[in-house]
Parts: sequence; structure tokens; C-alpha cells
Amino acid sequence: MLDNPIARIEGLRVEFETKDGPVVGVEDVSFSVNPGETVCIVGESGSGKSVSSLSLMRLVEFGGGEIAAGRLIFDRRDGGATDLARADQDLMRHIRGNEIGMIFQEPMTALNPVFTVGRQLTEGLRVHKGMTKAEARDRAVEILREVRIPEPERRMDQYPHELSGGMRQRVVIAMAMACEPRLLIADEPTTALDVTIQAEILALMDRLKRETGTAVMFITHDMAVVAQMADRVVVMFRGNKVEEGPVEQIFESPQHDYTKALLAAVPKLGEMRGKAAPEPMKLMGVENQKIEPIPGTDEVLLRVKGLTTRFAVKGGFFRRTVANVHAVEDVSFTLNKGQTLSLVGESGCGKSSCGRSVLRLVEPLSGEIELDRKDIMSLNDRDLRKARLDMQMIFQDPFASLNPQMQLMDQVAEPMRNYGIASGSEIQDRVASLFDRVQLPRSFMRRFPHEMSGGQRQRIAIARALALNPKLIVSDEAVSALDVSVQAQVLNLMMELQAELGLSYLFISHDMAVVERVSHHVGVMYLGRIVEMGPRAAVFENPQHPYTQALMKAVPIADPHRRKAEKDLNFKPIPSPIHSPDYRPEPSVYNEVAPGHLVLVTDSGY
Amino acid sequence: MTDKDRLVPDEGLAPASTAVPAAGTLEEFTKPPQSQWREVWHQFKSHKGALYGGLLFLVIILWVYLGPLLWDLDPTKIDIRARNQGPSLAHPFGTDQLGRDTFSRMMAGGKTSVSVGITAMLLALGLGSLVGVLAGFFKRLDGLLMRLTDLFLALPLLPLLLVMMLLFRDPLNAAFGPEQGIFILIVVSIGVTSWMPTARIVRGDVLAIKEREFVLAARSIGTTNTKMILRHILPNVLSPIMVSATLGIATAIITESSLSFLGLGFPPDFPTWGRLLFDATDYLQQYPERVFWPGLAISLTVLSVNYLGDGLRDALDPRIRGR
Amino acid sequence: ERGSDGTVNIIYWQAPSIMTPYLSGGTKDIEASSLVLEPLGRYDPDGNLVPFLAEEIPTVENGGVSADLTSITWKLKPGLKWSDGSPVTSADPVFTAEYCMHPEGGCAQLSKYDGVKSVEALDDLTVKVTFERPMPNPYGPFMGAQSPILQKAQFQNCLGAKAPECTEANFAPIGTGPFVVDEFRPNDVITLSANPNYRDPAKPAFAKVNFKGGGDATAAGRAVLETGEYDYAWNLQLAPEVIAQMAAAGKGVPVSAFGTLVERIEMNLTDPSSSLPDDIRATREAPHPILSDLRVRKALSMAIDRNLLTEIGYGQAGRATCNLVPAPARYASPNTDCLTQDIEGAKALLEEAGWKVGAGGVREKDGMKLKLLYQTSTNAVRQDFQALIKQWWSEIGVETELRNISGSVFFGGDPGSPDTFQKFYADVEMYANNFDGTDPQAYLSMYRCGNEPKPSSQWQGENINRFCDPEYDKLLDELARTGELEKRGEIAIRLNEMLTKDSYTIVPLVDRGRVSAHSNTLGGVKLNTWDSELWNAADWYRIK
Amino acid sequence: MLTFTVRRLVLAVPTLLFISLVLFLLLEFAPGDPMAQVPLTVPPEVKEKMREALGLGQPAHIRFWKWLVQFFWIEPQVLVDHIFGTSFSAGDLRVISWQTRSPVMDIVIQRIPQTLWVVGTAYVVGVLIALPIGIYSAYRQYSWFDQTGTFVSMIGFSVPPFFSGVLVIVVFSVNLGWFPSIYDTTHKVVDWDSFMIQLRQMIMPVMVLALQITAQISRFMRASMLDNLNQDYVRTARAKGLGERAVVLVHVLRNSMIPVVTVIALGVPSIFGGAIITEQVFKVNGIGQLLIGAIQANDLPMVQTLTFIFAVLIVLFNLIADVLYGLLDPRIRYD
Ligand SMILES: Nc1ncnc2c1ncn2[C@@H]1O[C@H](COP(=O)(O)OP(=O)(O)OP(=O)(O)O)[C@@H](O)[C@H]1O
Ligand SMILES: Nc1ncnc2c1ncn2[C@@H]1O[C@H](COP(=O)(O)OP(=O)(O)OP(=O)(O)O)[C@@H](O)[C@H]1O
Ligand SMILES: [Mg+2]
Ligand SMILES: [Mg+2]
Repeated sequence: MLDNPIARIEGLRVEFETKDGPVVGVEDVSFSVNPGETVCIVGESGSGKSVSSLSLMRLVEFGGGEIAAGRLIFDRRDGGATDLARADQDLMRHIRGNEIGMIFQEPMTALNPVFTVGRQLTEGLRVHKGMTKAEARDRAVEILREVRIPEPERRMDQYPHELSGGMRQRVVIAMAMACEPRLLIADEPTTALDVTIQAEILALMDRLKRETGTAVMFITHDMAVVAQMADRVVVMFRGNKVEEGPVEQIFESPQHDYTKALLAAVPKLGEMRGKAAPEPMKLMGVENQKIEPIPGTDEVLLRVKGLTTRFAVKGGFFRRTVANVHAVEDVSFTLNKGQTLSLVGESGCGKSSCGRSVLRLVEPLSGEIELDRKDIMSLNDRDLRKARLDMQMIFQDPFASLNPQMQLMDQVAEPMRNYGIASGSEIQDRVASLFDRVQLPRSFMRRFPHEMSGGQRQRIAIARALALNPKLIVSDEAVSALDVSVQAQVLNLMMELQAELGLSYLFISHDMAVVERVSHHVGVMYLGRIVEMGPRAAVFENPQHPYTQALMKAVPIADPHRRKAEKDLNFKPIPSPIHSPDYRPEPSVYNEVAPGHLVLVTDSGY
Repeated sequence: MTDKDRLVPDEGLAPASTAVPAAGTLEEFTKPPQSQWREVWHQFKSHKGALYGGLLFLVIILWVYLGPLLWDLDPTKIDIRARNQGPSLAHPFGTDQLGRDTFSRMMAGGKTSVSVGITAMLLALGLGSLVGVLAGFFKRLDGLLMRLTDLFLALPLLPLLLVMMLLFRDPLNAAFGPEQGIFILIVVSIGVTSWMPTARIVRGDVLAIKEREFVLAARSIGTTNTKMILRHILPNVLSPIMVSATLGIATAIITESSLSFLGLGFPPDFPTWGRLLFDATDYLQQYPERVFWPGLAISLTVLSVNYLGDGLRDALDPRIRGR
Repeated sequence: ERGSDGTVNIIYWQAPSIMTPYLSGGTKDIEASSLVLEPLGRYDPDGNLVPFLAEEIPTVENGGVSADLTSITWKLKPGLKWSDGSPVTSADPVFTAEYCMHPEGGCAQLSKYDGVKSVEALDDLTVKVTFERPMPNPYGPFMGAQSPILQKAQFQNCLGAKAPECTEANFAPIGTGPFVVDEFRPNDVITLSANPNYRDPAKPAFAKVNFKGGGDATAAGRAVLETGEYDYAWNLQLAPEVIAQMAAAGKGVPVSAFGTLVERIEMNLTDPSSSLPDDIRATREAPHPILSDLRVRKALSMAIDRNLLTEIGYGQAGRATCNLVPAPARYASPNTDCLTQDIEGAKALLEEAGWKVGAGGVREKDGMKLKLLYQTSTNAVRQDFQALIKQWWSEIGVETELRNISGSVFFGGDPGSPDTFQKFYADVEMYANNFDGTDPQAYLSMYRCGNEPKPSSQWQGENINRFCDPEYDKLLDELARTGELEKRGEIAIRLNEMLTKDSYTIVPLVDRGRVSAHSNTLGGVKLNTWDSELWNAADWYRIK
Repeated sequence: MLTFTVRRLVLAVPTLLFISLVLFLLLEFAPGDPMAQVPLTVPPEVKEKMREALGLGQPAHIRFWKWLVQFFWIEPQVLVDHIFGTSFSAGDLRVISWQTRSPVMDIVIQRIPQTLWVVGTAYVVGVLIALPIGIYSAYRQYSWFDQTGTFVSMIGFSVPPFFSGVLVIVVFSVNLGWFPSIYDTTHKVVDWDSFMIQLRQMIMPVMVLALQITAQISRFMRASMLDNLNQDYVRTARAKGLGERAVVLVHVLRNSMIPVVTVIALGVPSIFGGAIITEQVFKVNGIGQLLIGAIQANDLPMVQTLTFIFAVLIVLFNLIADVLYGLLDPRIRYD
């Protein structure tokens, strides 16, 4: 049985109809997945990874695509191989969710905004497993717990927009795994997850694979994850498979140029050890690249004090406030001009909320925010708008943050039009150069967001934030959906701008290697508070807080020989940030262990 | 769509080893980005329904505006000897109870009905969308505007129209002449009394759209409220507006006819489709063809506008566009 | 035999809202209540007076009316009973007069009691009405459908301001008529059943009446003539060919009769121009710049083909007329001059008056165009008339602007509205009017000098044209003094001609008859235009 | 949202008071006269007396105040009296119609059953037909079903009831003789046979009205469904293996309901007064006919009361729509 692949893709070709004529999403791809095997698909952003997997689910048709050629052989549970490319939708309905589960790339738009998480989770169970409402609910809570969502019972009744990016992603994961499918397609399932939870999710998938023989088709950009998870690796480039082989072979002796470039661009934790300031990455094939450290200045750009943001949790028929989510709790930090402060921490700990609060995109409950000596909290709407000329945000979920009705060119040009910094053909030129900078072909300027791959959309979001040359950019997981080569270029671009223009970044990321590469200072958040903060070297090389230590330990390494075993990770239950309305938290008190290196004394729950 | 038009995916993206904007993009750039509207037009053109709808609408417009030039029988000319005639060469649609030529009355009536229908609909739509968007978007205005909408919904139509006539008929007649003045009065009264459903519908949708993340994102890049509404909100609530538009035309044409019974409408010898239909209803059994023509004309107009609206909607929806 | 013929279904396209004529002047209400309430005497289809509750009609000859015309004495039939079984006595008419003449009651039929000094009961069955002055026509009170007798016992607490509080009584009055109200749904349906105490034990033949209101004339006609759902439909104001087509279905027949209703064009003798100040506009202070000239008015009348109008608008139910008072015969002028259309003559007359054909065929004089605003109420036939007349007038070089106004505004007397027929902010207007009963005195008195609507009278007044002729007023006074019928007829004809033939102030068009329809199975219908159409409902029966 | 609802309910009071004032002023200002239907044979002096008897002589503000007192204070007492047999309202003057000289509320209550029977049924039928049509048309956009649906509903909407009503009467009553052309409002349903009679007389008006309602709502439903059918979450739902029915009827429908809820909620008050023409054509004599009759007769107390009742319903149903928005789409926030 084992040598009989569970899914075999042969000569797949997918085309999309656009106004410029057909566009080929996947040109010619063949590979197979065996039972109990994890096949990782890596490759350039926009190379057709998502499209291939959607084709296997026969879902491309609903997005305007068409399987132009190829066979998709799937081995049904009750034996018998079927060519899914020719299966009718009735059969597909039975296979989807039940025999093939899929985790979608962008979790925000993948969830129905008007149904509770619980409702969406139990649906599949009730259809395929014939469970009753109560059974399905129990099972759903169980899976939510497995994907490490704190307080799963409560989350069941929340709506997708009330969850953090990582939680949504975990909900989508839970949804895909609920029916214990035979083939699990995971499209970048961990982009929004911090390393500890990522490790747990990976462990979970691994266990699933081992225990039920589930095959996993894993699409990712994170080479460390590949090293951790994969049995075999498929490398894709521009709609084609360029290389395939066992994981060790790919890592040790890559054949194709692209694979080599990819591996070379992987940032590694510890590379920056001993360096005082961040510096751009060495890119393969770029001659006389200047690699100079970026020291930044000592001048304070952003000062945040006692920032607190809470969200109300509604319940009952009239949706009254029954509790509060303490998303950001008494957070204080400063960010210097030309420097980068990274926020890392567990998914759902309040990083995005913190970033959004700084721009006052969500209204903080209390606290002080000072940008360039301007008191942001006291600004009225008009002044706030002006102030945002100096601070921009890259949103975590690029698809949701792009207007589905607008061409990309217009979306990138919009900030410039808004502030009247450029006009007419000048805008055109600047948009074009921004496209170049984020490595997007100019021909994409007239496309619409849904016609792009995940990484391409993210680059649009980056270009849009860069358009204004702001002083501060809050970049919320800005590079998580990019393949490492593009990621390296984008990171270099960001650092280049920092060096040239003195930009400051509030950099939110879960990729510790990237964080190490770019930051001057690092803040570690846990449950709404910064538990440890200090210069990058201090935090990375001398972590004091137990949570920081756990975080560092969980960072995966891009080497298939150094896989972490499940037992290395200590799973700790995650406390809940949800408290009843009359709960009064204690203030944050810090202990300065070294100059500038602060560690939280207050009980943080870890 | 020949083969040579086919694009290779992502030719712009090179691996890090060639990490400069690839040459392909330059070549791409020679194709100047079309404006969004050109593209909408392009899409619109290839939409079968929209094409037929547009064509039909054009024919109707040409018929009512240019037809009288070719068929120059006076629509108010009474020929008592030719009363109640069926279709003939002299009177293709027959004549009415006073011997007036139905064909020319249909054209004259169409001119009024179509222009009243469209202008009044546009006015109602404009007002409705404006109020709806403002109310949905600005929390502060919501209460006030929605109570205003409630008020207008509650006002009984007939007395309201009578009051409007009382207040404005003479000044408008004085300012624009009787025909123009009445036209304005009618259009305004229909517009002013029919914007409320659109406003409520638009507001409902705006309330939902407003909470989408791209609106937050747009806010963060400094989009002003006006631009926010125009660029981000309105295009996303377009489809209910389109539906309101098609339904609005029908309502306006019919309402016009009921206005004439109040004396608010055009002078009694001024034919309009609505009135022709109403007058003919009494003769339904004797001369069924007499209700047929105005009924058909109204339905065809509404139908054509509906298909136009559908086409426009599809053309503006990027997810459907290109398919 | 009473109650043997089941139910009769009557449809009135205007729904009755109340069952007493005293609180509503509306025809529908008067007619509906005539099923229940009866006067002492009624007019028959020929306009003759017939006793109902009275023994006989009092006249000078039989001594019922005093020789000096200042009092009239009615004698009730003996043994009359109200539908509740109590006897009818002379106290009831006395009370009825008191009820209507109460100063706060707002009685709609007050004009019927015009000039009444006192009403007293001489004995149980005799009532004497005394007038302040000689009344040549003393048949105002207690005569005709407008002035029936109310039961004192039921209404005695409903005097004056209390009248509207007596909903029970107003909706279901106790009467002497053939039917009693079972249920009254205002503006919708009335169900009635035979009056057990009706004076003729054999009548009415119908046990029940289902009196439906609402809809429109077409629907009512259809229900009787085409579907046969109803037995009787009132006042079918429909195009002749429509009625003919409906009748062809063979379920019923239209019936028509003529009264005094005349559709006419009224000429405005004052200037309605909006450029005048409000207190001058359309008052006698500003004579009409065009229509003050008799020749123009006459020319306008000559251009009209009344026969054609009649044929198109009313068919059998209309007669071309040149008279304001078309009936009764005694009062009707024999004038038929206007019946032939004379376009050429009209043109000549306008030439003579100095109106020369100008640009676009419209006549001009001293730089002024011969342009008229012609208004009327909204009604399909009237709009056809407007169109036709506009065409004829354009043939003689008169440009006409048409306007139609909804009836509730046009006929409403709201002084705030510019569109009432009294205000007459137009050059000519068209409507129909008639008079109650058979005597035209009050009708002709409307055109007395000073009776015109004007700002000082809140635009109330009946002399719509603002006609003013001392000669006319003198003749009116004479009419009021004259009791002799021959003589009265002569004077009335003279007055009528002064308004029409001599001055063309009023241009009568059509003598409009009443068309109603009844099903083939309904017998006994005698259409009456002088009284309620349902005046003889007691005699109706089912043809088997 | 409870606070929102409560706040809105509280706010509704001044709103409604204001609306009643505007209504009153509008009616005051509108040309027209309660004497319009009194024949011309009644002389002006008598008409003047009648006007005074109706209370028209009093200044406007006094009349408004009187109406307020009567409507908000006396009428509720009458209701209480009616229910509990008490006699709070004895001797107080209620809102009296000028046409009938009887209490307006009595007539209104009398009219409610037939209005609900006909217009209410039509509305329910219309909505029930419209939703599936709209949904299926969108799901199979440009299929023959959609095309026919579009065609029929557009024709249906553009043909006014004054015509379609007469048409069905001519066809079904006059020519075929299937249904009565005149609605019998006194008919009482007591058993199966009388129910069938009721059904027969209801069928035509319900058909005519439902056609319009269906046309309108199905168009909105279709458009809104189209907007949502291509969203990503639909793909997710499909990936879960849900049947198309569940995908469309659960996931897409809920997201598409907002505009439709608005249209439906807006339509409910019109049940009580919007079907004026249809009521007239079929002689249903419901509240719509009452209103139009009252307007034509310039029966101000009646018009004022009726329009005010509509205003209450409008405010109420708009509030319900707003609450429903919040329930349908959790992202919509009110407080
Ligand atoms: N609906 C669509 N219409 C047109 N082009 C599309 C559409 N969907 C995807 N594409 C194109 O197909 C190509 C492959 O996209 P796909 O989403 O598979 O990329 P990917 O490998 O998943 O990239 P990423 O890692 O960035 O998510 C891209 O060039 C993209 O622009
Ligand atoms: N609109 C909202 N309503 C209610 N709760 C919210 C809302 N937005 C965020 N939250 C809650 O606030 C907490 C912090 O969310 P936040 O998005 O800031 O997390 P994060 O650190 O960005 O996580 P991730 O890395 O997963 O994106 C979470 O518990 C989340 O459920
Ligand atoms: Mg992808
Ligand atoms: Mg986040």
C-alpha cells in the first residue's frame, strides 16, 4: 500500500482568464504524495503553489481558473484511484474536507465573517461525521485546544474579526484537521504563528501523520520549517517544478540555481551574533554589494507610555459586553530615529493591537503616544490624518487590507494622492518604481487583489506603506508570506531605506532569525505586556525572562539533521487575556538587569 | 486571444541571483496601463445583456427623440372622424377616443416619461446614496439622517406633493417657463419622495463595509473621508444602488402618471406613457391594444435599463470582470 | 311579500361615511340614508311632489300653505311607526328642525331651513312651519332626501356640538324607511335588513341589502353589467362606448334620467393675472383684459360643438344645452342658438373685436396674445372636453393652456390654495352644478352682485364669474316675491338667458343625465334625479 | 446592543413627536378643504358653519395640542377601558373623523383584519417567493432561469397595479368568472367552505400585490448574493465539503441579507398603507383605501392619525432592521 501514492499530480496546467487574455497560473507540474509522508512545496512567491493545491481540491474553478491539462489522481479511502480533474462536483463535495483537508493561506478572508468560529468548525464535522451538535462542539473544542488556542470554549463563540491573525490561522488549521483527512494540504499554515506555537502545530501535524497515516502537502517559505517537517521537497519556480527530492538531498546538494539561491537567502539565527547594529543581507549573485551596519541615531522618535487597549467581548441576544480582552496592557517603549524595534511574542499576545494602537487605528483605552514630540493621543481627526503622513502601517493580512474593487496601481498611488505629494505622470512613475522596488512586475499594476498570490499581495501592501516615505513604519508580519529570496530583497530594501532616510520600524514578526537580522532593540510580548525588552544582542544572547527563554529554544533550525523532537518542547497552557469587566490588572514593573535591558517583575502569567 | 498573448506567470520575479528588476518588466511597461474606466467600458462592451439592453435603450431614446422628426403628426391633433381606429398605415398604432394618433402620442409621451424617469431616478438615487453613505459612514450623522429618513417615509405623499405644488409651481413657472418649470417640479417631487429606500439600503451596506479591514488600511494611509467614501465605500455598495436605479425608473414613470391626477403633473393634453396607460385602462376590453403600447414601452425601458445596470455592475466587479 | 326576495346588492363607487344627511352633504351619504330615513314628501322622477310620511302635499289650493306664503302645515299619516316600534309623532319633525337649526351643529342641510321662523307641533300629527318672509317655495324643510325626519328619542342628546359624539345614532339611525341598518362600516359596507315596522306590510321585498362602497365607476359598472355580482350601480360616469360594451354582456341594463346638472364653462370676468397684488387679483376691481369683451366670450362659445362633446363624453346620458337651468320645463329656456358650431362666425366676431391673427395663428390685440388658461377638475371626460375645446379654440386663433386639478382641491374652499374654483385664478374653468329640488331660485341667486368670492369673504361665494348686473339683481328680487308659477317660470327663463345667451358669462355645454345600472333581475327601479336614486327601494323586487 | 435598542426606543419618542408635528403642519398647509365633497348646492355660509362645527375655527396650535392629548392620553385610556371594562375615558372626546364623525381608531381597528388578510398575505407570499428566486438567479447567473426571472420581475414591476389589477379582473372575473371582482369585507371565515370563498376573493389582489413585492425583493436579493458568491470564505466552505445548498443558503445568504432585510423591513409598514391602488381596484377597503379616502375628503384627524400610525411602524421597523443588522453581521457596531 505504502508505495501507492495517495495523490499524484501529473502535468498539471492551470489557466486564468483575465482581460489581457489567459494567464498561466501553473504551467507544468507533476509530483506525488505518499501516505504518511510530508511533502513540502517551496518556491518563489507566485510560482503556482497555491493554485496547484486548489486544483487538487477542484476549487480553482470557483476562482476563475481552469485546469487546462493534467491529471490529479487521488486514492480514495475505500480504495480505487480517481482522477479528480474529471470528477464531478458531487464526488468532490464528499472528498473535500473529509478526505482532503485544506488550510488556506489568508485566514482572515477564508473565514466567514458573520458566523462564530464554533459554527464554522462544527459544520464539517456534522456533514462528514454525522455528529450531533453537542458532539461536534465537543470535538471542535478539543481540536481548538490541540491547536493551542487559549480558552477554546470562549473562542468558539467569537467571530473571526475578534481573533488575532495567528488565532484565525489556527482556526483554519483546526477546521482542516477536524475530520482527520487522509491528505492535508497546508498552504503556509504557520506564517502568522510565533515559534512556540508553530512548533506545537508542526508537532501536531507530525503526530497526525504518524498516528493516522495522513499525508501532508505542506506549502511554506520557511526553510527552517521545511527542514523540520519534510520528508520530500518539491521546489517550484514560475509555474514549473524545478527540483524534487528527499529533504536532506535538497538541503545538502541543491541542483537548480533557484534552489541554491533560495537556500543561500535563508536567514539563520545567530548570524548576527557579535554585531552591534543590523546590516543588510548578502545576496547571492549581486556584485559589490555594500554591507554596512546601520547604527541609527539616539534621537527619540516614538515614545509610548502605559499604552492599554482592550476589546469588549459581547454575548447574549443583545450582544452586551460580558468581558474584556486585555489585548495591550500597560506597554511602554521608545523607538529612536533610524532604528528598528521588533516585537515578538506569542500569537494573540497583542502585537498587532499594539501596533494599531500606536497609529490610533484602534482607539487605546489609555496611555501616551508621542511621535516626534507630537502628542498623538490628543490629536483631532484632521491632525491625526496629517500625523499619519509620518507613520504608516503594513497590515498583517494583506488580502483583507486591500480594496477588492481597486486596481493595484491605484491602491499604491492612493497615499500619494491623499496627501497630494505627487500628481499625474509623476505618480505613475513613482508607483512604477515602487513596484520595481518590491520586485513586482509592472504588468501587475492593472490587476486586482484577488488575481495575485499571497506574497504578491503582501508586497503591494509594503509598496503602499513605502509610498509616503514616512518616518515610522509599523510592519505587522510584513515579510511572512514572502519566499526567502524575495524576503531577503525586501528586508534589504527596508534597511537600505532606513540607512538612507533614517526610517524607523516597529517590526512585528515571529521569525526570530529575521528579527535578529533587522532589529536594534527587541521587545518580547506575552499576554499583552512586554515581558522583556532591550538591545537585540542582550535579549537574544542573554534572555532573562522564562518566556523569552522558551521562545528562543523553540526556534527551528534550517537543517534537516537538527530536527527538534516533540519532547524538547514544553507545552504550557496559555492563560487567557479575557477578564470580566471589573478586573483591574496590576501595573507593569520592570527590573533593569543591564543598561537598557528590562525584565518584567510583575506576574505575567508565564 | 491568441496564443502569443499568453503571459508566462511572474516573469518579473527573478531569483536573488539576478536580483534587479528583471528585463521583462521593462518590456511589459511599453503597454501603457489603461485607465480603469476604459477597462470597465471594455468589459461592458463584451457583456451580452448590457449590449442588448444598451441597444434597446438607445433605440427607445432615438425613437422618442428623433421619431417625431420623421413622423410629424401632432400628438394633440384631434381628428374626430378617425376616433377609436385600429392600426392602419395612417395610424400605425391606431387612434384614441378623440382620434389622436397613438403613435405620435407614444413618442411624445416617451420623451416626457423617459426624461422624467431618468432624471427623477438619478435625483432619488443621488440623494439616497448621499444620505445613506453619510449616515452609514459618520456615526454622528447617523441618528439625525436616519430620523430624517423616517420622517420622509412617514410623510403622506399626496399632501406633500400638494404643498410642493402650492409653494413652487408659480415661482418655477416664472423662472423657467411653464413646461420647464413643471418638469423640474415633477422631477424634484418624485426624487424628493423616493430616495428613502435607497438611503436605508445603502446605509445598511455601508455599515458593514465600514468595518472591513481595507477601510482601516485606507484610513492609515491618510485617506480623507470624502475619498474614502468615493473610492472605497461607494464602489462596494454599487450593486444595491444599481438595483434601486432600475426599479427607480419604473417607479418614477408610474408616479408621474399619478401626479397628473393631482394637477401636479403636466397639462392634461400632454401625453406621457403613464397617463396613456391609465387612460387606456378603462378601454381595456374594447381596445386592448391601447394599453398594450404604453405598457410595452414602459416595460421595455425598464428592462433595458435593468440589463444596462446588470452589465455595469458586472463590469465594475473585478471578480467577474475578465471572465 | 316582505323579505321574500333575499338580498339586494348595491354598489356605490363612493362609499358612504355616515347615515344622516344632516352631518354630511355628500350625495352618497344622502342616498344611503334614504334607505332608512324618510322625509314627509319626496320628488318623483318627473319632479312632482309626492307625500311620503305626510298625508298629502300641502299647497295653497288645499290650504296647507298659507295664502301669504309665510307658513306651511304638514299632516302626518296616522299610525306610522319607527323601526323600533315607537309611533312617529309631530314632535319628531319639530325636533328635526331644531336639530338642524342648532347654531353649533354644523348642519349640512341648513339651507333647507332657510327663512324658517318656527316649527311647532299643532297636535300629534300636525306640524306647522312658519317663515320669516313669504316663501314662494315653502318645500325646504322635510321635503326630499336632504331633509328627512329624525327620531327625537334617538337624537335628543345629540344636539349641537354633541352631534358627532352620537356615533351609534349617526351610523344606525332609527327611521321609517324600508330598511334598518344592521352594520355600518364607514366608507366600506352597510348591511341592512327589512324594517319590520314598515308601513306597507308587503314591502320591502328584499330581506337584506348589501350596500358596498368604494372603487371606481368602471368597477361598479362591471360588477353589475358584466359579472352580475351586484344588482344596482350608482352614477356610472363612463365613456359611452365603455358603458355600451359592458351592457353588451347582457347581465344588466344601464338606465338614465335627466335632472338639472349642467356641465358648463365659466368665464372669468376679472383678471386672474399673477402679476396683480393679492387683494386685487381676480376681484371685480380688475376686469379681465380679454374676456370682459362680450364678443370674445360669444366667439368662444360659438366655436364649440356641443353635440359632438355630448356624443363623445356622455352619449345617451347627455344632451347638448344652451341653458343653465335645463329643467323643469317650466323654468327651461327654449334657447338652442348655441347648438350649431360656427367657427367662421366666431372668427368674424373676434376680427370685429379687434383681435387679429398674429404669429403662429394666435390672435393678438395691442401686443397682447389671445391666450387663455383653462382649468377644470381631474376627470377623464373633462380632460377630453378640454382637449376638444382647445382644438376648436385654436381654430379661431385662441391659444389655450390646459390645467387640471384634483377635485378635492378644486372644489374644496381652502382660501390658502390658488387652485380652488372659487378663486378662479384662470381665465375659464369648467365644472358642473345643479340645484336641489325643482325650484331654481336659490340657484339663480348665486349670481347676485356681491356674492362673488373675494378676499374679504375668504374667497367664499357662489358668483364664480363675478357677474354683476343691477338689472339681474332686480329681477331676482322680483322672483323672490312672486308665488305664481307661470310668472316665476318667465322670470327664471329671463334670468337664465341673461347669464347665458345675452352675456355668455356662463357657457353651458351639456345637460348631464344620471346613468345608473341595474341587473336584469332587479325590478322596480325608477331612476330619479330629483331625489335619492333609492327613493323607491321599498318597491324593488327580484324578477324571477 | 440592548442599550442601543433602549436608547433608540427612548429617542423614538421625541422623533415621533416631531414627526407628528411635521405631519400636522404639512396637512395644515396642504391645500384642500373638508367641504370639498359637499355638493356645490350647499351654500358657502352653511359650509362655513360646518367647518366651525368641525373645530376648524380654532387656531392651529390648539388643534394640534388637542390631537396630541386625544391620541396619546385619551385613546390609550379607551383601550384600557375596552380591555378591562373600566371607564377612565368616559366623557372625553376622542379623535373624531370629520367624514364619519366617529372615532378614528374604531374605524382603523375595523379595517385591520381585511388589510392583513390581503396585503399582509401578499407581502408574506411575495417575500417567500422572492427570496428563492433571487438566490437561485444569482447562483445561476445568466442561466435561463435567471433570464426568465429577470424578465418577469421587471415586467411585473413596471406594470402598475392600476393596470394589472384591472387586467386580472377582466380576465379572471369577467371572462372566466373564476373569482369575484369585488372583495366582500363582511365575509367571515368560519369553516372550510367560507375559507375557500375567502381564498377565492383574495387571490387576485394578493397576486397583483405579490408580483410587485416579489419583483423588488428578488432583484435586491440577487444583486446582494452576487456580491458575496465570489468571496474567499465561500471557497473555504466548499473546501469543508459542504453541499452547495449549505454553502449558498447558509454562508452566502447570511452575508447577503443586509440590503434585503432593509427592503423587507421598509416594506412592512407599507402593508398597512401602501397598497392604496390595489385596495381600490379590488374594493378591499383596507387601511390604504381609508387613507386615500380621508386625504381626498381632507379628513385631517383621520389622515393625521393614520399617517402617524404609519410613522410609528416605520420607526419601529427601521429599528428592527438595525437590530437585525447587528445580529446578521457581528462586525457592525452601534455603541
Ligand atoms: N484569479 C487569478 N487571476 C489571475 N491570475 C491569478 C489568479 N490567481 C492566481 N493568479 C496568478 O497565478 C500565479 C500563481 O499564483 P499562486 O497563488 O499559486 O502563487 P503561490 O505560489 O501560492 O505564491 P505565494 O507564495 O506568494 O502565495 C501568480 O502569478 C498569480 O498572479
Ligand atoms: N476587534 C477585536 N475584538 C475583540 N477582540 C479582539 C479584537 N482584535 C483583537 N482582539 C483580541 O486581542 C488579542 C490580541 O490580538 P492581536 O491581533 O493584537 O494579537 P497579535 O499579537 O497580533 O497576534 P498574532 O501574532 O496572532 O497576529 C487577541 O486575544 C484577540 O482575540
Ligand atoms: Mg499562495
Ligand atoms: Mg497580529
